[in-house]
Amino acid sequence: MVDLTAKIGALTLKNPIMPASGTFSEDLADVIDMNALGAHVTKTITREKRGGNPTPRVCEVRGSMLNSIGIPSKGIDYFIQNVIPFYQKYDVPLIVSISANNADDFARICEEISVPGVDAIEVNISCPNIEEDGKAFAMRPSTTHQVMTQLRGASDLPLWAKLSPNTGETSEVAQAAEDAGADALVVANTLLSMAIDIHSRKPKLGNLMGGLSGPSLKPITLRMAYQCAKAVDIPVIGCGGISKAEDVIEYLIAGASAVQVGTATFINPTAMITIIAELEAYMAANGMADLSALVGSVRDDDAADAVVFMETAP
Amino acid sequence: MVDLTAKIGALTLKNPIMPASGTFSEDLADVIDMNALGAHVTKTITREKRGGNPTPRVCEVRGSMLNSIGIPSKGIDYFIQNVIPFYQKYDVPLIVSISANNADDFARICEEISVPGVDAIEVNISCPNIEEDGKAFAMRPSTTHQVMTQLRGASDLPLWAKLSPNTGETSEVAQAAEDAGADALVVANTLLSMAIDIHSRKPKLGNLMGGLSGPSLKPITLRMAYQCAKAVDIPVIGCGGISKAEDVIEYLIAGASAVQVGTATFINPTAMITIIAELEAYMAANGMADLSALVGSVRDDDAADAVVFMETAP
Amino acid sequence: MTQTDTAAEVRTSANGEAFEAETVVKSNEEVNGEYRLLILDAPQRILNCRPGQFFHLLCPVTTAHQPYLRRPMSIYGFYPERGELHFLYKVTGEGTRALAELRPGDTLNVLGPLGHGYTIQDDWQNLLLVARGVGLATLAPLAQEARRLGRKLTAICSARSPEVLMSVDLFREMGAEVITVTDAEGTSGMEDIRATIEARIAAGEVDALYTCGSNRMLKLLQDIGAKHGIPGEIALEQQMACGLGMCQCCVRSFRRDNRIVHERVCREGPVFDMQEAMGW
Amino acid sequence: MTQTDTAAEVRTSANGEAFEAETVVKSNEEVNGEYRLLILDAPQRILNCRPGQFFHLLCPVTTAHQPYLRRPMSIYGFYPERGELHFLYKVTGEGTRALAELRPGDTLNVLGPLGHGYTIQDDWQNLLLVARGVGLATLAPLAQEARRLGRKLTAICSARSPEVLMSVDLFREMGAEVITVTDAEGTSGMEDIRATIEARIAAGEVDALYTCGSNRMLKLLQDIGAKHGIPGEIALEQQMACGLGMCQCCVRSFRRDNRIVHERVCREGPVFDMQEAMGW
Ligand SMILES: Cc1cc2nc3c(=O)[nH]c(=O)nc-3n(C[C@H](O)[C@H](O)[C@H](O)COP(=O)(O)OP(=O)(O)OC[C@H]3O[C@@H](n4cnc5c(N)ncnc54)[C@H](O)[C@@H]3O)c2cc1C
Ligand SMILES: Cc1cc2nc3c(=O)[nH]c(=O)nc-3n(C[C@H](O)[C@H](O)[C@H](O)COP(=O)(O)OP(=O)(O)OC[C@H]3O[C@@H](n4cnc5c(N)ncnc54)[C@H](O)[C@@H]3O)c2cc1C
Ligand SMILES: Cc1cc2nc3c(=O)[nH]c(=O)nc-3n(C[C@H](O)[C@H](O)[C@H](O)COP(=O)(O)O)c2cc1C
Ligand SMILES: Cc1cc2nc3c(=O)[nH]c(=O)nc-3n(C[C@H](O)[C@H](O)[C@H](O)COP(=O)(O)O)c2cc1C
Ligand code: FES
Ligand code: FES
Repeated sequence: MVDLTAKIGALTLKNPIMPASGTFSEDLADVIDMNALGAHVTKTITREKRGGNPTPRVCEVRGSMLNSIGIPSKGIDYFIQNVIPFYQKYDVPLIVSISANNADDFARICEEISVPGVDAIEVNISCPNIEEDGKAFAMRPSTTHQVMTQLRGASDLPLWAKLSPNTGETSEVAQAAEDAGADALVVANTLLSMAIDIHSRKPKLGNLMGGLSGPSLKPITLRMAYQCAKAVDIPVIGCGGISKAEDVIEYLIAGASAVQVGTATFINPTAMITIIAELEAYMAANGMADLSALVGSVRDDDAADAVVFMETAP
Repeated sequence: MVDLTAKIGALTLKNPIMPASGTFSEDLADVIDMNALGAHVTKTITREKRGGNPTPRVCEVRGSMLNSIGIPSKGIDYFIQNVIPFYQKYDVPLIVSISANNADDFARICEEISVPGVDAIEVNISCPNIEEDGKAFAMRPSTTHQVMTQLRGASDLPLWAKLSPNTGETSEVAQAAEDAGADALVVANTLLSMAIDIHSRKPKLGNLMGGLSGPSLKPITLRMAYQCAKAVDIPVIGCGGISKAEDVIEYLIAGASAVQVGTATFINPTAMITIIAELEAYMAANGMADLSALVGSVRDDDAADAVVFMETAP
Repeated sequence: MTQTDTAAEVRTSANGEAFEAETVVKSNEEVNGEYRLLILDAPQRILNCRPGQFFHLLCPVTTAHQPYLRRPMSIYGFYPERGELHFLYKVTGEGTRALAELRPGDTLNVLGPLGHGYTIQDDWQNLLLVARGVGLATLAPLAQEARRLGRKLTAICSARSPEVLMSVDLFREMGAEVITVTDAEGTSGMEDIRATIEARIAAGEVDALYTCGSNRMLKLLQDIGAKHGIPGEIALEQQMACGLGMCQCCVRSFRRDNRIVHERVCREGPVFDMQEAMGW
Repeated sequence: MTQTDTAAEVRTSANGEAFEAETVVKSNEEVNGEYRLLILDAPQRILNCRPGQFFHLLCPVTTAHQPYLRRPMSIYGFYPERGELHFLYKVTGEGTRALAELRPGDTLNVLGPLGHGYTIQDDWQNLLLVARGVGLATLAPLAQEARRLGRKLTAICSARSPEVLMSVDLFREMGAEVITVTDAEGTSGMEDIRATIEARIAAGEVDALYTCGSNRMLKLLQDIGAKHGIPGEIALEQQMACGLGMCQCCVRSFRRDNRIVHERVCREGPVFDMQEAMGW
């Protein structure tokens, strides 16, 4: 029997597969067994009600998508009254993603959302849509450290910091989050991008720019997950472009302790269920007892001429 | 008749299509008419001889590729004696890409390569493979400004600064390059990425990490080209994920004055020739006399609810 | 407004069940010019549909066409008895061009049935619909439902020219009275349609109005409905990613209780109260 | 070394012309287990090939398989008289799995012919090749060329078992003497092959050695060649992006004039001097 259990700090997940914030909601219960997931991660909320960005909010690019949903939010009260109870039906940890436009508001919602039924808080310091031109807290080590310190003071729940691929300082930002008390890192959010309709000459997103997600993002966020796992001692949760069990295994080998699946659920709502089954089958077939057989096992010591050659002569 | 002429500062190109550095060489003359191109851009060279990175130097990711070729270089003397004369056969401007590991060496090669037969110098301050962990000059406005100032003093030829998508400060880096005297910006180089073979658990590139190029890169570098065109007054040359005329038109609308085609030439060596013909046909069909009908014409003023609906009722 | 509020309440609750299912293409023939009729061999569990609902189709990937997101398509017909699911679609871009390449025997992954369809209230005996182009796909199952419930249906079918009129026979088979209007004959203008509808209203022959899609038609029917106190429903479109209500990309604006609210076309819609819908 | 230097000089110059061309699949049948023979209807201009050259194939994209880069494949046969180009390939990963889905009538975009093939010097009357697996694909056209030039060829064909031996008939048809060795019979070990070859050398029946691919075979033939002063050539493989010499990804190391040099497999190769090639 394969043990799929993943430990993220004090939290134990039945398996390392969970949804990515903003690509999951109660509605998925129409299609899959919600109890099968390692965790439930909700769409980022803000304290106040918000409308979100103008439409069109998504568009397709080759083999991937852009979104500029923004953070439409019914506010924290609605969330506590309606959403948390829904998830309490399930035997699955609930991770609530929060955001705000400044550190004080951030700390406030962090404190207010620390209620029974919430098992960890994911801190979306990386959403490229809120702050102008994609400059979010997660762009710099200093702003990351400042906001995470304040959040750490506001809640006793585990705090997961969600990083951004828009920064040029991935390792430094990761260390700043760890130093300020983050319990885990989610690596990463979407990457600021753009597409233009050549016929209308309008940007394909109502918000001009948006975040790239899906398979195109994987090589970038995998690199970040690897860098972060090298840079910090807290668990790294890989996120970006995962659509099959092989992708999960790649992130685990790179050093991630668990992963989040986002856009793939739009393409196949049953993707996470399939991935869990295939991951288990892969581990069983390869005689792996638990995830420790995979996590961080990348053979990065020998950077040698390691090309694979076909079998040609005896 | 459509006029495809593109002006990049003092230089006039017969059309806006040119190869990207490192994806083009004399060898392509076996397949296409080299005289058809808007410019010839050579692989980055260094002063001294260099060996390049360990193999495997490329790998495939979904719908795109990674490379960690590095800058194998036969040195500047070989280049001046053998390569420049080859390109002088053609009636096409020659753009030579150069690099170095520090500003002094950079200035030295810049001066030494300013010889007859060279029409402009592309300054590769963005290659993620040379400097450790991808921290190249182009990562920060300050280092960009410093090296570009020194290069400006070293040559009278037009200088094109090639930016990096690994920075979180695209507009600021662009402005630093302009301020230091760059004549044009090439936007952009490859994005630091990684892939792991889950069977061997080795990184798929001998160099551990490498640069993402191809269609996956387009939404990112298009966003950067747009940001740069807004931020500076010098011409922007778009580069990243272009494989068809529609991609070129998208970059031109975003504000690019010309474009470079890289990885697409590996997939279809005749890609640039096809693109030139299709661009001309598109402009003719849409009654466009010259590129000014396209360049910078993005309708970014109205970010309204602009979704396109199908024709359903009268 | 009570009726709509209740409807909205029902709408936001879980829709029952939707399935990701593999189907097999039975046929995929051109109907006329740019339209195609796709007939799928589908498992029973996905054929419990309502008129106005839709499926989210995972279009095939080929060397020529590489769509990524699913594409929403209204149910043109569902036949549990013969295990068939029908779509009528217009070949537009990457996704529908890839759909057009499907051959009998190929498989197609579909997600559905999704969304909330048209309602026919007990006291709506005389139904009138206006459809054009792929709007016919959305409205066709309403005719079937009207017959099942024994209601009278008038279908105003519009097209560029008489030759490209679609689904007229289908509506007639379902016992509907069909009025055809075309651009070529100069009978499809808004004022012509208004005159036709208002004549029927005057004769007491319209209890509810149905349409889908276009802004101009929405404005016309809103105006007629408000003036004569006749309720109606419209199916709307919007770009979709998930189709299930998760991503919130597909919102549109509605006027309700003097406020403007956003609802998800995939979840609270695609069919909405005609008077609440806002033009765009 | 003069011979090799000259060869290298020729190699680095432009190879004449290569073409990006659309071909049509005539057949794509399984040969045995994991190997397939792909026969293309190809335009004349790309059929001016040399044994040991290769093509760079743009594999099709499907819902199941989405290769991006081209895949290099040795020319297994080229027949200008009937306009055919043959490839023998092993189904390995994304690209070759996509190739395996090609049906007669499908098109395939190919780039080539590329690289420098095997040479047969005037005084090489008795040729000996050792091949296994897809190595047969690379070496087969050498048999044809040997017959054209009236040279004697011995082919040592190796395989797991007698049932999966390939191309034996093809070599015999070309007038080659074929020696089969297999793992199952215990005759394919390195020392067995050494004994066979050295017996022929002793009989004065070997002027040149040819092989491709594996490190173990390279070492064996290098050793035999050095000991007996017999020249030879080996075709090498390496990951390729452009296939034309532009990207410099496909380099391998060679020992030449006591220095280690890097050469591009796609351009200076894929066939190299046996003694210069370095193991890996
Ligand atoms: C609920 C609903 C039901 C529909 N029913 C039908 C139908 O029965 N028959 C039919 O022909 N069409 C129908 N449409 C429209 C259909 O979804 C689009 O024509 C189709 O998505 C176009 O895809 P494409 O790749 O060919 O075009 P592209 O323009 O290449 O599509 C690019 C992107 O825009 C989206 N898009 C483009 N047009 C529309 C649109 N009008 N509505 C929503 N998204 C769009 C696509 O889904 C895709 O994500 C319906 C739309 C909705 C929302
Ligand atoms: C000059 C040359 C001639 C060849 N001739 C033949 C032949 O006649 N028949 C045959 O079956 N195979 C031949 N090969 C090997 C063939 O190119 C690979 O088997 C094939 O590329 C594998 O692709 P894939 O997508 O199925 O495998 P994957 O493992 O999915 O490929 C992933 C990537 O690695 C590359 N790659 C994998 N294996 C090799 C390899 N051995 N050599 C070079 N690149 C590789 C692929 O091209 C691709 O870019 C030849 C290789 C070279 C360099
Ligand atoms: C439609 C959409 C909405 C998203 N909303 C949020 C959000 O509210 N908060 C957040 O932290 N990330 C959000 N994300 C980012 C995802 O959580 C995830 O980081 C990203 O999509 C990369 O993963 P993927 O490639 O698997 O989708 C959103 C992504 C998409 C596609
Ligand atoms: C194999 C390879 C080698 C490259 N070498 C260089 C180089 O030497 N100098 C440079 O400035 N860019 C180099 N690049 C980057 C390209 O010039 C280009 O910026 C990038 O590939 C994005 O464009 P594309 O998506 O069209 O390929 C290289 C790219 C590839 C794929
Ligand atoms: S399409 Fe995702 S919420 Fe409607
Ligand atoms: S494959 Fe590009 S140089 Fe050989």
